[in-house]
Amino acid sequence: MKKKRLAIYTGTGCKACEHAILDLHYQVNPLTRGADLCFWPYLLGSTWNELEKAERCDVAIYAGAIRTAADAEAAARLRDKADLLVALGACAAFGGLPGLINLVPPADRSESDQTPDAEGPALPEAREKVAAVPSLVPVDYIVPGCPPPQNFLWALLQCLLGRPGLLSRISFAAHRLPEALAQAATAGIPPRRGAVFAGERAVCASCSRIKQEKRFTTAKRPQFLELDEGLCLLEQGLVCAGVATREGCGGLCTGVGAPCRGCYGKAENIIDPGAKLVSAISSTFDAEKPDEVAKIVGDMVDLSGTFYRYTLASQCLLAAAPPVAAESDSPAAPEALAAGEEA
Amino acid sequence: MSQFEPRIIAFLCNWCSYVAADAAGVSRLTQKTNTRTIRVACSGMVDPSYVLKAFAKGADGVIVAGCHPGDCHYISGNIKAMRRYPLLKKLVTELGVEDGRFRLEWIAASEPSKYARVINEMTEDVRRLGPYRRPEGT
Amino acid sequence: MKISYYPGCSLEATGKAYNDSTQEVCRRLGVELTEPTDWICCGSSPALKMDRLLSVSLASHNLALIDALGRDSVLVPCPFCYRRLLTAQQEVASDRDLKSRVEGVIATELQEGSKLLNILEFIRDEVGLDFIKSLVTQPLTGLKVLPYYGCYLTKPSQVSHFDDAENPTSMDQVLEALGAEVLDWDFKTECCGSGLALSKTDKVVELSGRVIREAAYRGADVLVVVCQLCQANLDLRQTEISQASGTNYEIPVVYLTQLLGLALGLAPERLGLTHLLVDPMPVLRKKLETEAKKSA
Amino acid sequence: MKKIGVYICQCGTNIAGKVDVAKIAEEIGAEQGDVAVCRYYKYMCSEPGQKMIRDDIEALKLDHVVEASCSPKMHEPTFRNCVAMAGMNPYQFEMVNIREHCSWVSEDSELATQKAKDLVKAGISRVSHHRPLQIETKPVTKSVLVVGGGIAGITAALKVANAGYPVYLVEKEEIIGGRMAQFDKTFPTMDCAGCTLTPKTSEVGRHPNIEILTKSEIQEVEGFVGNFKVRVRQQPRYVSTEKCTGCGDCLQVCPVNLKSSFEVGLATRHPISRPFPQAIPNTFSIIRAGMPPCQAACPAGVNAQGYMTLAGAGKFAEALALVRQRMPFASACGRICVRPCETACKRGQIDAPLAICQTKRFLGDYAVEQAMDTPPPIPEERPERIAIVGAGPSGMTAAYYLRQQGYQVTVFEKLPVAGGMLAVGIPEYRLPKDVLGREVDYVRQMGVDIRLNSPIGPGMTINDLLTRDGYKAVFVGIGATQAVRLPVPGAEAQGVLWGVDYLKDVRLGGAPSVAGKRVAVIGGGNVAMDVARTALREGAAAVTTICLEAADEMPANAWEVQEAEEESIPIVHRRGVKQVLAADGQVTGLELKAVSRVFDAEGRFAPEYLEDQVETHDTDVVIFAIGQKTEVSFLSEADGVQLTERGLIQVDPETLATSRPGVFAGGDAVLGPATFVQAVAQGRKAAVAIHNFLQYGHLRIVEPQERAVDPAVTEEERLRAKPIPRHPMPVLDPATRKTSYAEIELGFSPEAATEEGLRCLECGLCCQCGECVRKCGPGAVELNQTECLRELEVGAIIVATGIKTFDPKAYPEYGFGKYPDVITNLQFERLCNASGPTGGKLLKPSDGTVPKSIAFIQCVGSRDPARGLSQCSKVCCMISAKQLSIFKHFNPEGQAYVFYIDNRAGGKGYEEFLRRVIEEDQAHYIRGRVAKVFQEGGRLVLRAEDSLAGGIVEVEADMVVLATGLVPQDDYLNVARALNLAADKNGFFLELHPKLGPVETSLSGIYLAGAAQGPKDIPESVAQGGAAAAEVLTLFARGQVQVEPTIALVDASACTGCKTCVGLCAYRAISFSEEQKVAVINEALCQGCGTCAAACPTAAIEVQQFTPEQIFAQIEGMLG
Repeated sequence: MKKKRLAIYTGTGCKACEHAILDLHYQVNPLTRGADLCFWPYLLGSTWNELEKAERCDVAIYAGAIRTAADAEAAARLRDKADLLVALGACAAFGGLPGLINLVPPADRSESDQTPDAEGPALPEAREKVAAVPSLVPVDYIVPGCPPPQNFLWALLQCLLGRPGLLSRISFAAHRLPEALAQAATAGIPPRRGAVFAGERAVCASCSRIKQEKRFTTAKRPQFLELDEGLCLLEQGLVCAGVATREGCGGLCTGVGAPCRGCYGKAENIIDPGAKLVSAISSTFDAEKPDEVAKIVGDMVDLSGTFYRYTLASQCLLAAAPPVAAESDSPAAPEALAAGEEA
Repeated sequence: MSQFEPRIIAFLCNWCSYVAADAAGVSRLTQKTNTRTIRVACSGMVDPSYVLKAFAKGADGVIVAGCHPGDCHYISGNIKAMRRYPLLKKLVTELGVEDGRFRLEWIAASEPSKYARVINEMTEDVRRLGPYRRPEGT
Repeated sequence: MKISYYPGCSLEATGKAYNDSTQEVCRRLGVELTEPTDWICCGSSPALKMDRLLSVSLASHNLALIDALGRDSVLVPCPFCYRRLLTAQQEVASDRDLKSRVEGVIATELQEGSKLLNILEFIRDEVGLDFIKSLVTQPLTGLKVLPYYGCYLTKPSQVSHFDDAENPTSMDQVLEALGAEVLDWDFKTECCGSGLALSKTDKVVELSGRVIREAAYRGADVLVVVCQLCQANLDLRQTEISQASGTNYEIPVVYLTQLLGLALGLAPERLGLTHLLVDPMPVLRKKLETEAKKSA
Repeated sequence: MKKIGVYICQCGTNIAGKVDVAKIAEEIGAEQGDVAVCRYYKYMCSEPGQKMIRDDIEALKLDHVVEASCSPKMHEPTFRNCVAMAGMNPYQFEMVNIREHCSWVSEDSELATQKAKDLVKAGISRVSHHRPLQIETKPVTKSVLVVGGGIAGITAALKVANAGYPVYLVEKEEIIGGRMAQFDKTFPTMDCAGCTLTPKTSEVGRHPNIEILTKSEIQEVEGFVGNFKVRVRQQPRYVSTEKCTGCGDCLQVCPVNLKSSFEVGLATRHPISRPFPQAIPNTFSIIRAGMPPCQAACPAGVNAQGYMTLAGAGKFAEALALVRQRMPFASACGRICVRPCETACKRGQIDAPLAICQTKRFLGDYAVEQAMDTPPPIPEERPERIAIVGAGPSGMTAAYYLRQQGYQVTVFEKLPVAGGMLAVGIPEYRLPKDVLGREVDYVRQMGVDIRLNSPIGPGMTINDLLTRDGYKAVFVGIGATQAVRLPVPGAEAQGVLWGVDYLKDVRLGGAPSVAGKRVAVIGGGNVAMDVARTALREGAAAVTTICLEAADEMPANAWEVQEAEEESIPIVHRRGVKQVLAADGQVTGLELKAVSRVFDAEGRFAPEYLEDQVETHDTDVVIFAIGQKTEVSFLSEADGVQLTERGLIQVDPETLATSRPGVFAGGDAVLGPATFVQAVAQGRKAAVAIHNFLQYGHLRIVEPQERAVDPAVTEEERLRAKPIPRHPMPVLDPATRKTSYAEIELGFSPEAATEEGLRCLECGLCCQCGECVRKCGPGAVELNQTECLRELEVGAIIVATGIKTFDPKAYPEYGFGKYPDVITNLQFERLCNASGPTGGKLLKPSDGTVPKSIAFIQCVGSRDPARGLSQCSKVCCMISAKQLSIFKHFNPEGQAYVFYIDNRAGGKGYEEFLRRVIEEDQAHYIRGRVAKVFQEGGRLVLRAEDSLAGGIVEVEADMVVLATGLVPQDDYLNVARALNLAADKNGFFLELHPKLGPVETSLSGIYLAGAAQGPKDIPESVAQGGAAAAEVLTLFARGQVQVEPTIALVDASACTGCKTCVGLCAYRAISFSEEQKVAVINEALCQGCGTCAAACPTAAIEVQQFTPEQIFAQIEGMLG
């Protein structure tokens, strides 16, 4: 059968997402068997010109945030060239850590007063605001996570490359994905556009820790805490974003005692993760008087960085740019479907 | 009419502050016209998302008013509001909402004049601050 | 203590006794009074009625002289001068435009000014009652006194900011400190009519008459004043009042400073107590001697 | 595509006057979208208006309706019914408030219109998210709570009661009747208020359906219309309403006099009283503020106010009896007590505290002098025998009270004398032998067997007493008799003595002589002072006291130190002993070191020294008085009495029971070195516990603690302070006393004691001296009553808390409070009331003569926003008219003046009455404000402006009556808070609608009656009382109320089971299902407050009718 043409690119990001693709272990072969990697600068040194000359590709994967003019242009080009565009990883999906720069007015940003020395390369032209990919170009699929776990990646690829695969290969993902997605993945057909390759509820649902009535006394740092292995981290004073963060990771971090930082973005139902985290945590403050509350709050630092670590640029009501095109329930690209039927 | 007319969303609890606002009306305690009131069952019902939503939709100020601590119609709903306010205030301040745009007040049904006073105060405070602008560009 | 001193015109004439007693007392209290050379009329009536700028300028001229002495505060015994200077000071302070005009007139730059003290403020707050008590050698025990503040000193309250405008008590406190028996009455700030002293004497007789009658009714040995015009009216008119009401009133009208001096052991003559129409000495002697006997 | 109908009300001009309703309607109608129709109308709430909506719903098949007009509190039900009638679910309706929140409070009509439009648009975008909800109904509890027993409340109560429903009538005062009970006659009919009121009150009093709760106030209210739970706090009457016959004998004996609030300060009352003979309840009652500070401060809880007051009344015997209820040894205590009571005495804040202690001493001594101190009769001999170890204060106290209960008590004392430390620890010049002897004899005469020289120990252990000698209980009351001995270097030298041991030896003989020697006493406590002064009397050449503490740090009482210094005993401060210097075994001096600190930061005793700063002090004798300890070595294994780690006896602090059943301990044995009064307190406590133990077999605590009064002195108390200085205690002069043991303090004369008693401020009001208890034939007085909380379940509440009069002190120029003949019009009512202070004769308070002329000053407080109230108090014009005609009735020749602003006589027959008064009574009405009321020639003169004649008038009057305005009760805010009631800017409770809802409030089920809603005269109050009753009866007739279905629901698919919500619900309505791992809400318990919904981090919880999408839509609507 015809290989799907696959383009992979990282804008402003750490490239960990691309490593995640590379990290498909022994499955790199199956991948290459199913995909014709037509554009992958990081791995193959491909250039934009090659992409220009080449025929349309079926799937483009964009990782990293949109920080520079070049990023924006890349996103636009890939959108034009590919039938399906995937935002891969927290940065592409929500703006990610780079998005936090949006808190600082452009003028105050340290780099703006760096004058590149004569021989060194000129700094790329930075956009005023870091943006998530969906806020610039319509995106068909989103795979959150920092980086996304390989099983979700594989599930994605199975869908998009039209390769029905063994459930076992994505077993980890399968029972965390919404049913429709899991089926699509096993069947190797593309799911509805706008699908997010992750769960719908919040991390708590899959976090293994025991939860009790919450009483938040003071914010603590993990390194200073004698951690109770079994108990909910929030109840132990760690500011854990798991309560309002989309599940899918299976509570990997919380499982090992690291509070959730929210790399999957907000849970399905809610409109602003920060607001909900504030509400959930503060409502359970162990305080009846204003001064007691003030004391607890006083110990909590960098709230925006804590509650919007990955999502500031896209999900914070007071800082986000809305996505350009609304999600559509229209079926995916016809040839993709055809491919699916072939399988 | 040339001066800036801020728009302030007021979440009033049904049992104290909303009644106070009505009472203010009955005793014709003149107020600035800049508030847009939303009746909620209890100040403890006000989800911080509402506050952010209001600002995001272009409100220049938001006030949440409820019964005095100890007088809550729902026993302790207002205590929850009291717990949430400082953390939320701290967050929105980080996000560029200036001091004075977001307030929590206790206004009993028997305090119509306090209601009018607070509204007028706040209107002037916000007027001085000018329109609320989300960090530009976004 | 060193302060400036502004006697004002009438203390040079009608109020000589007031002036003398004040200076004597201050000497006794160890307060050094410095009087600005060539001070002029404070600008109180008639200037006040005729021309605001004139009256403010007159006052400001004096204030400038006083400031030039470089003391923190100035004692102004005459209530009329006190109120005029104080008002002018406040007007100038609150009205830049007026200030510059006045400065033009008097050709001097006005400072924020010394603190103006009326006689009661001076005695009660600056000198202090405890200090005075410690110096009393001749307590006025048994002497029935009625404090008469007059209508000028404490009014209007928004100018004077001193004591209760309607029911002042500062003089009562001073007199109590001197050991006198202070009687209460409601005429503390009634008008004696001095405004009409020359134009409508009948009115004066009526108004002063009420004061004197009430004082008599209350059984006062002496009536104590802090205003030379009150003193003049009440002292001077008693014959007419007596005729009008067919009784014979002889109530001494003395200055607070005179009684203070007496209590501090100063000689009556030096306090001008001999210069009054209704001679206070008989009653004072009688009372004070009987007391002396009692205590002996 | 929704079909929404939008209807905007003009409310006459109420809304249209400010808001351009037509414009809004037009613009909204024009906008595309879900709005199917948009109309406006003059009165949407009128039938035609409602019909308009109903017709549209049917014709246009509307699915949602928005109606913009007044507050939903006002008409939401109306319109919900309206749409329901047309078949629409009432919750698909949204009401927008553009009147109270907009037109009424806005100035600029353009801005108001904009605001109104935004609000309407918000309503539209919100309503489209409304879902149909089903309404539940709940039954109504058919009983009513009436708050306030004035004429309004009485009327309402009677009507509801006569309809056959139970009524609770809660009244703050001791009687019902309210203000009307104080009035004399009523305008315009001039019939007597009493004659019209008392039939009503007595009907209330005997009505089977009405329960009167006097001296009660509502604390809080829960629940909703038809199902209220009200918590009422009821102060005790202290007089049983069943037993009291109203004979009034108690009045003859009560020693306390207070200003009567019922007589508005024109007369005094006793704490026990009945305001007037026809009062309902017709029984007497006692006002008590709480436990006075003196009693609260006393470890033994001796009722100091009580016995001081009795002393003030010259009732010394009764006073002593009262002391002995908690302190058997008045004479001793009066000499040596540390006097916490005097420290707490409020009179101390005015001049000096009462000489409580010395008066107590007088009472004890006086009884003996008068030989009237015969032991009390023992009620009933009991068979049980009780052993007491130690004849000290605690032991003797226990013996005293146990004997009073009739037990057979034996006291075992190791020493040859009884009295414990009193006998051997306190020098005679403070407590003479014979005085102590008397106290001991008193107990002995009661039949207590005191065995001296009988130590407990081997051969006679506590165990023996219980098991062998048949004692039923043992009380161990031994003292801290052993001196603490510090291992000071050189302390073994000859001439080193130990504090309490020395004192003991001096008293019992055999103390080493200090005659002619130099003595150094080490210590800063009372014992040190005693030792020093004793040594002085033992002939020491010179005595010096050396202590660690600075003068202000010394534990000794100030007066002890002072007396010592008077006896020329120098005190060296801030020195510690480094070592005792001796030459061949004989003390030669002391090496002293300086003290850097005595107490640590926490105030604990932790001295530190400057070891290098030393000095020597030559002396022949050193006496260490640095503490004493309790010796418990006499206890044996078999006794089974456990000790604390401090080596003291371990007891239950409440009952003083030890680990051995039947064995109790107190005083120094338990506390370590303690004060005399503490020991006595414990002795009594033990006696009570032992009695309970023997009679009931257990150790319940019997005495409930009364709440203490506020320690800050109040204005009334200042006024009560009689101008009597504290009596100094006559003493021997230092020169003569230092050589002998003669008692230093000589004691009070009966006169002094009486005057000290009269100085009491009566902080507790009733002093519980028990005079009335003894006097009362039927035994109706029950001083042990305590306040109680009642929980009432009612379906409706009527608030009729009434008003009080404006305080004219705000107008000092009127001389109220300065001149007795300047009175308020309420005082005037009392002056001419037959049951009033003058028995109905209108007399001047100053000299009791009939006034020839009276001047009335109107609008005192009223209509004066600058200094008083903005409102018109409505009744004052008529009151003055009435009062002046009463005056003319008393004194036809008299002349009345009225200084008024306007004459307001709106009311049936009022104007006619006013005319008649002006014409027939030749009242002189002068239009203008009074500037000043002053005295001239001893007569009151009013100076005023006559604004009609134009000019100043002066009027002489014998009496000036101030027509004071009406203001809300002081505690109106408590009532408002308790009920969540709204009040207007003057503090009057807010009715639902000034025209259409005059008795309803914004809270359904709570109604208003009488002047609490605004100034009113009697007819209006009665009418409103009736109207409120009608509202209640309507509710009862309906029998059920509808309950809003606005409760919280959990979306199980979104719930992650994080349990954030579970702890937040105040109604415990949220539980957690371990099966599905999700939160579950109990709909019956949920009140719909939405706290959980706001907190839920995944937005899995929603409150019906307040869903996020609805709120968001509303926000977008009003800002879009």
